[in-house]
Amino acid sequence: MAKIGVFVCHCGENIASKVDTGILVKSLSDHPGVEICQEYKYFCSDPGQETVKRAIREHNLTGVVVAACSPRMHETTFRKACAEAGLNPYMLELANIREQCSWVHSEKDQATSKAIEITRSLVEKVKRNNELKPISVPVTRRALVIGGGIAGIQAALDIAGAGREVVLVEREPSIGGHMSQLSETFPTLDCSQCILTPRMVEAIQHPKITVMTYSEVEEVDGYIGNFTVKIRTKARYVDMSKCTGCGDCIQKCPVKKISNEFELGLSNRTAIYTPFAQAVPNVPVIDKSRCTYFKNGKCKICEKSCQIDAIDFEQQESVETIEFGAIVVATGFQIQDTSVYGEYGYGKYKDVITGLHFERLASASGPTAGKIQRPSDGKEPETVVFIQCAGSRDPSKGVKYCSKICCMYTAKHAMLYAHKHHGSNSKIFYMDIRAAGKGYDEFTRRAIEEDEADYLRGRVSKVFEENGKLIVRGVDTLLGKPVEVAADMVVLATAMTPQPDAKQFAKRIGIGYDEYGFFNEAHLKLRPVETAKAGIYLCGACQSPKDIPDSVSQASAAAAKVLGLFSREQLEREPVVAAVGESTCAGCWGCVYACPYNAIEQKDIRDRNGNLVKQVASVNPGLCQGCGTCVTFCRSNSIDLAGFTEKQIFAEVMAL
Amino acid sequence: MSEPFEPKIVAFVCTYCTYAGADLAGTSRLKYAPNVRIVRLPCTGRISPMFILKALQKGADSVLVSGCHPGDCHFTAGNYHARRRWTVFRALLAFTGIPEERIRFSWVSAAEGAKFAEMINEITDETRKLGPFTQYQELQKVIETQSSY
Amino acid sequence: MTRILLRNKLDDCIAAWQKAGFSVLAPVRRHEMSSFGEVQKASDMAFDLVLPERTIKDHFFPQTEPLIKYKISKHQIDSETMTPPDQKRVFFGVRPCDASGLAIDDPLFGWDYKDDYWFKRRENSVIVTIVCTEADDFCMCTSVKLSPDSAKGADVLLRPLLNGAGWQVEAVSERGTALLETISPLLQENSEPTAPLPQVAEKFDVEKVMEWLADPASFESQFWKDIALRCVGCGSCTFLCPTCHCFDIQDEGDTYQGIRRKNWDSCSFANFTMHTSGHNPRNTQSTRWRQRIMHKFNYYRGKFGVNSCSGCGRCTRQCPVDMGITETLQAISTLPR
Amino acid sequence: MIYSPFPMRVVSKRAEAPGVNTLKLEFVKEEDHEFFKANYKTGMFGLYGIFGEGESTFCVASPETRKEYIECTFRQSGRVTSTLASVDAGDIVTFRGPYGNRFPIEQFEGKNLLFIAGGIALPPTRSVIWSCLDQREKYRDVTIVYGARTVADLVYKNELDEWKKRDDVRLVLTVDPGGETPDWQDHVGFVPTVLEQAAPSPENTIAVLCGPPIMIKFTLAALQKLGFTAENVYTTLENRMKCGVGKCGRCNVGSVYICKEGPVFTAAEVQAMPQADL
Amino acid sequence: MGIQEQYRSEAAALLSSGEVKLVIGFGAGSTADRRRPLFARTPDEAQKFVLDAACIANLSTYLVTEGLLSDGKKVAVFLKPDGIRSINILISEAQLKPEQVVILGYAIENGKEITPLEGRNISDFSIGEQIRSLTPPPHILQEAERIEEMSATERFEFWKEHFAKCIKCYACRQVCPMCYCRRCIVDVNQPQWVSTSSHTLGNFEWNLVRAFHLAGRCAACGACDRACPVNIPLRLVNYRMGKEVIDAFDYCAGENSNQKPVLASFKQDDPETFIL
Repeated sequence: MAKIGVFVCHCGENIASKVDTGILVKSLSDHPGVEICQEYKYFCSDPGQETVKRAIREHNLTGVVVAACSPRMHETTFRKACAEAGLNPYMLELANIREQCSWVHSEKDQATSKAIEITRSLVEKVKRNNELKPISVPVTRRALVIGGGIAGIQAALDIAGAGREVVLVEREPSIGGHMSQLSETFPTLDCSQCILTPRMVEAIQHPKITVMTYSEVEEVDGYIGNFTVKIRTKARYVDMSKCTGCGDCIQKCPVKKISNEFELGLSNRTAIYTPFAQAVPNVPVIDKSRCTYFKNGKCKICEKSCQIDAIDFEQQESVETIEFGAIVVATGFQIQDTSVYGEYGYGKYKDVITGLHFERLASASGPTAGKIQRPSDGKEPETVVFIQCAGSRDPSKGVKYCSKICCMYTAKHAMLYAHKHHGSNSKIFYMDIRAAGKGYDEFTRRAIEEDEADYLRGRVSKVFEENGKLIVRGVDTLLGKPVEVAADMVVLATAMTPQPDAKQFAKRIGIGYDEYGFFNEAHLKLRPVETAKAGIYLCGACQSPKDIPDSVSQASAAAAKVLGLFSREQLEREPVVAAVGESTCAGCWGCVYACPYNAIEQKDIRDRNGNLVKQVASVNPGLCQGCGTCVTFCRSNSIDLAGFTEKQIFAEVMAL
Repeated sequence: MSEPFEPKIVAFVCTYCTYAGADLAGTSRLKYAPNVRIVRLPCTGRISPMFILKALQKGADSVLVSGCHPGDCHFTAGNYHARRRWTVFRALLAFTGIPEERIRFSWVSAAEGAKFAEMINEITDETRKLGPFTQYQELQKVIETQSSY
Repeated sequence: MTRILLRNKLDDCIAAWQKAGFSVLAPVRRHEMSSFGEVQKASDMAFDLVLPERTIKDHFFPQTEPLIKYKISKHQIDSETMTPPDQKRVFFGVRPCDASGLAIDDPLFGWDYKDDYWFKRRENSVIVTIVCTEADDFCMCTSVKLSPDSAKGADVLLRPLLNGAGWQVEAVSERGTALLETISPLLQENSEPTAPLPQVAEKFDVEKVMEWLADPASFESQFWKDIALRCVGCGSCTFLCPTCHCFDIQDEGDTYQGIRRKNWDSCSFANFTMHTSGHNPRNTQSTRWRQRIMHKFNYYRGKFGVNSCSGCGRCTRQCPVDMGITETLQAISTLPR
Repeated sequence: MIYSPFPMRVVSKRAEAPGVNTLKLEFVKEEDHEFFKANYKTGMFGLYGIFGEGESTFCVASPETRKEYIECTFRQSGRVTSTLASVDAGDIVTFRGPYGNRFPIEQFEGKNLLFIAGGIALPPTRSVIWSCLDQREKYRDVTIVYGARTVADLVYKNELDEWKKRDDVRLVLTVDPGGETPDWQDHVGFVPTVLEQAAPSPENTIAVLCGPPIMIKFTLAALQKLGFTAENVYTTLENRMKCGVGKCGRCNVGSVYICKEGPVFTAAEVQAMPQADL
Repeated sequence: MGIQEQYRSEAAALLSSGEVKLVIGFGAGSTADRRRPLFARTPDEAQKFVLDAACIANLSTYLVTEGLLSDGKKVAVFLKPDGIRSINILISEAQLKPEQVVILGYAIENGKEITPLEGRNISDFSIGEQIRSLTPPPHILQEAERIEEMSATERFEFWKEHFAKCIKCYACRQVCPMCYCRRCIVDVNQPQWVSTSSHTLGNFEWNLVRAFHLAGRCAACGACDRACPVNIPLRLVNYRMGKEVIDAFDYCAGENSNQKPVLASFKQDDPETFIL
């Protein structure tokens, strides 16, 4: 019969103080099939593992139960030990008598008897474990990077730099993301476009990178190493292969008064347009909803103006299906809709703007060519009030979390304003100044000390217009006094929030997200760039608010993970997969419908002469992730899940 | 006085959420009633109604079935399937007189150690109030003697 | 002059038997089913039944019976043989066909190896048969050469009085004589006429049937395939048959203990003869129906000199698709020779 | 009581072929052993069991000349045999029997014996073989023809070697075409063909033939070609059984209860059974 | 020409034209009020068909007989709306090919009148509306309501008494068109989830599993109930399960022949009020 070794760990005092391990050992020693039962202070230690290995060899054990901590903690450790001693690593179970027993119960006899029951039932389970082998799956060594902002670009460049193919998908007509909208960047005040543009160009010119702009990921199928992704590319109506980016068409386009999204409405654009001058690729798109031809069937001025016939009104959107081995999600963020703050007058007063508007005003390539002018009348403001945490750290109206970058960019704004406008008067309402980062605190100090930004600690309660001025009413909590500032412009440091469709997107590709819609990493501290779905990685602000240095370093980290995966041709996976008993399968296809991974296919059973006898379900072990939903569905009990078989669970329950 | 009744509770949980939540209760040293025995499954989708029947046969006074919150399933949809099965199975049990209070279903995430601990306490208390599930346990006892109708 | 038992003495009669250590079982209607069940008084009994839905076989060869109790511990398995309760029983109001069923099965259970479970119950039981005064469309005792007043398997035979007031009483075995002694004060001498027996038509010529079945050529006849087409393969005819005796032995328990049980099984079930190799000698419903008929009217007779059918007609009465022995044997007896 | 088995201690377990094991069992209780000694004859079968799993039927593979132990050889397929295959020395299993009829070996005395077996059907044959070899002087020529699908599938390899070495036994071994190993010295071919080549004389010879149905069919034809009569060929039948004692109603072939009237039959008796019920 | 004659000649025509290899209908039974399934392979045999208000069995169960349709030929079958509903379910569970089934549809009005149903192929019958509004016979409904009103203890006792009678003859399973599995869960012995012994515990397990396996798949034909030789009101449990899937998931089994199985599909907003 089975020869099971049971190893009871004291975990120092963690277990032994609440579970009488002596009684546990004695009780398990008397359990049928238990060949040897030992206790030790720390079985996870080297000598502890050695004890287990020795016992396996000396007693020819057929299975091992380690009564210790959670399998989430040390299953891998002891599986390795089993394998080293010549026992199939899957002939092991961990009886969790720490997290789920000694740590949560106070009465020693109760904890002891519970520990006995837990261990016994796992002995019964392990008796029925089967020797399993990890599953090998081939790896398609091509990566998909979703999102062409700085994080996506960085990840793509790093992966491509190591010689692996990358497809970079961006839903806007140009890559660049939010960084392309910024003016100068903290803490060095180098021009955002100047450092970003070379990266964008490098990406599009890289022989290993295929940039797909104006494109979206529609469907992700498959699993680590073997994703099949459907990417939909919208029609630009401009032939990418012909267009030289001369811009003649844009010049001629008669529809000129379209609010420019890139400039946040601070200027206008035409119906055929590139989002910004440095766009990559530098190929315009026709905004079908605004184009006169598409609306009325007449115009085609752009077509006439194009000397190389690059305009193509017949262009259709296209869908491509591409195989990938890994996916990096870098879909970025949006800024919170600040209109929820009615008291700040955003949307009501033209001169109440967001930080991003200010970036455009301060940008040399922006609508004012870098001059700080207020939107209402183009005057240079004399007094500017900056309101920090206009959305962040505000559970009642905004978001609970800190958006992390606002302290820094507000200081930068004050600085830029001071540099561009002599006699500037910046008043900054803040809650705390969070300036942790290399050169960050020095930077905010400079804003205060050199550029005379006036920091007022407190919340603003109301902004209203009076005599052509914006009256900002708030409290200076340090002085404990109400304050009122008459400003010419108010800049709100709005919160960074997930993309509006982040949750739907996460569901589409099968990754988790938090209550806000930021994507979940596998482990906040230890696996920050992986998701719970193997083979999908995260970087940038889609995971949490981040500044550029953080986004870039996370992008490189994600790229390193991808490259680690791509360093192998084959991938080993846990063999917890389902299998169908073909002789009893009735072919009702319920499992096929139930499988979340489309891992179950229909298979023909033929006799020796090749005649179709019946059709049965068949599990593709490469696709199966081992949830067991099919097993539960199957009425004839014809499917089973390795590692959690019906026999194992039955035995486990019947021993309770 | 006889010994106070200590209910036997069997819990079927998924490893990614509720099992992890129970671990969290442990690492947070939250104390809860020692009456629950956990059977770990990969996903709530793997939890078959048969498990519940067998747990009752083995003398469980209450059964808990628990997994990831909707939308959080590690396997994306196992818990949605499970929810449907539970809805139906629960109706069946109720109709055949197996009290609803004895079969409990919950969503407990990996972060909800406290919820897990509280819930176990609550189920234990409530089961203690309900008393042992003698009606079902009697069926098991009589099979020793039961033969003809 | 014969002895009679008056209906109004039945309560006293039950009390007397109980006092003598018997439990009394009689036809009852409980939970929407008629069967033999323990009674305390005459009013518990259901006398209006032509035949209860369940047979008294249930009480001799129960649907599930514990054989052995076992306990599993390390290096050791303790087992304890379980025996039927040592309880004397009177079965009152058994129909001749049901009583005959017991007599038909006795040789099978005693064949070389004595089935202690059957015989312990048999020895502890006294069968009080009441002859039939009514029959329904399905009764067929006469077709299998029994009769509505057959004493086969009975210890005491009761014949209903014409006036309905009671029964003429006759002991037909020693056990019966002994039983009647326990109630002798309740019996009286009387020459009241008894009710006439019902007319149960012979539905087939069983001799002809047996002859055809004994012909080796009949085994492979197309007849079986045609007649069994509509059989759905349930076990209701076998389980409600007073003579069907097939069973399964199953262990049931948990990690630590359990019970080995003898459970009814049926030759109608596809798995009944299935080898572990997957080979199944009787792999179609027609071969299984053939087995049932052959067993009852050929093989059993060859072994024990009697057909394994007492003509109760339950197989047809309860069949969800209106099959049954009667139809099959009628068809056989009219087959062209 | 009728269905109560004897507890048996496992003395040893031997792996014979892939999925095939032999258990050597000893009686725990002396009275059980006495009963067995008094009743066991070669050819009989028993129900081997494990409480909690059930019982499974197969022959007693040890000869009637050696009653200290019971040996049984079985292929692992269902719930009971899988568990039986996992026992170790010292474990307790159960045995119920011996049941059924036997090979009438006293009628074989003074005759030539031809044993033919295929694959996993050597165990019942082996019981007769040793019962006769242990009283070698009573019989004349002994020929054993044994074939399996592959070399690995041959069971009782030690004993095959022993028989091979004996000069009072003629052993003809064969494996199906494709089942041979590079160092295989014996025949390659199906049993009926090899049997015809070996051409034992039917004169005063009793044949004992065990194997899967398809092999029996063709071997019987070969034997008849060689001049054997069906009355002089013995075989065993195995059917699903639960009780072993003629009550549970499933093992019959036609009117014949395999458990009581068998498992040993002459080929003539088998041919008289309705073939479709086999 | 009466309806019976009309259907006889229709069946005969189907057979003589070779369109179908077999017609499954009803013939006279062993007593005046019984009808039995009749299998006609020739036009002559088709003359034995009976069609009247006693023809209540759901003959669709024969269509899943192993091997019956494996030759690809067609079979015609007499069906009431509940039988048609069964066909829908069987098609959606890939047990039947719609092109192999010719339906001779009829309905029984007021328990007396036979009316013909128009159509031959399953696609001709749109029974969705009809079966959704179909309520079980009043006595079933009343009994179900009575049980709902009981306390849990009383309900348990009610079913315990009924299940205690069960002899595990599996007539309920064998007559059910939806029980087409070649191996039933109760025949699985590794592990033995459902005890094969017919003691009350084992009977509870069997009957619960049977009901669960039919949840969202039952055509409410009542065959199990009628077949049960010990009169367990199996219909009640099936009715309750059917009600649950309609109430909770707005799913009515057999409305059409391309439904996804209710327990192998889900909606994100399925009700979950009972989940803590």
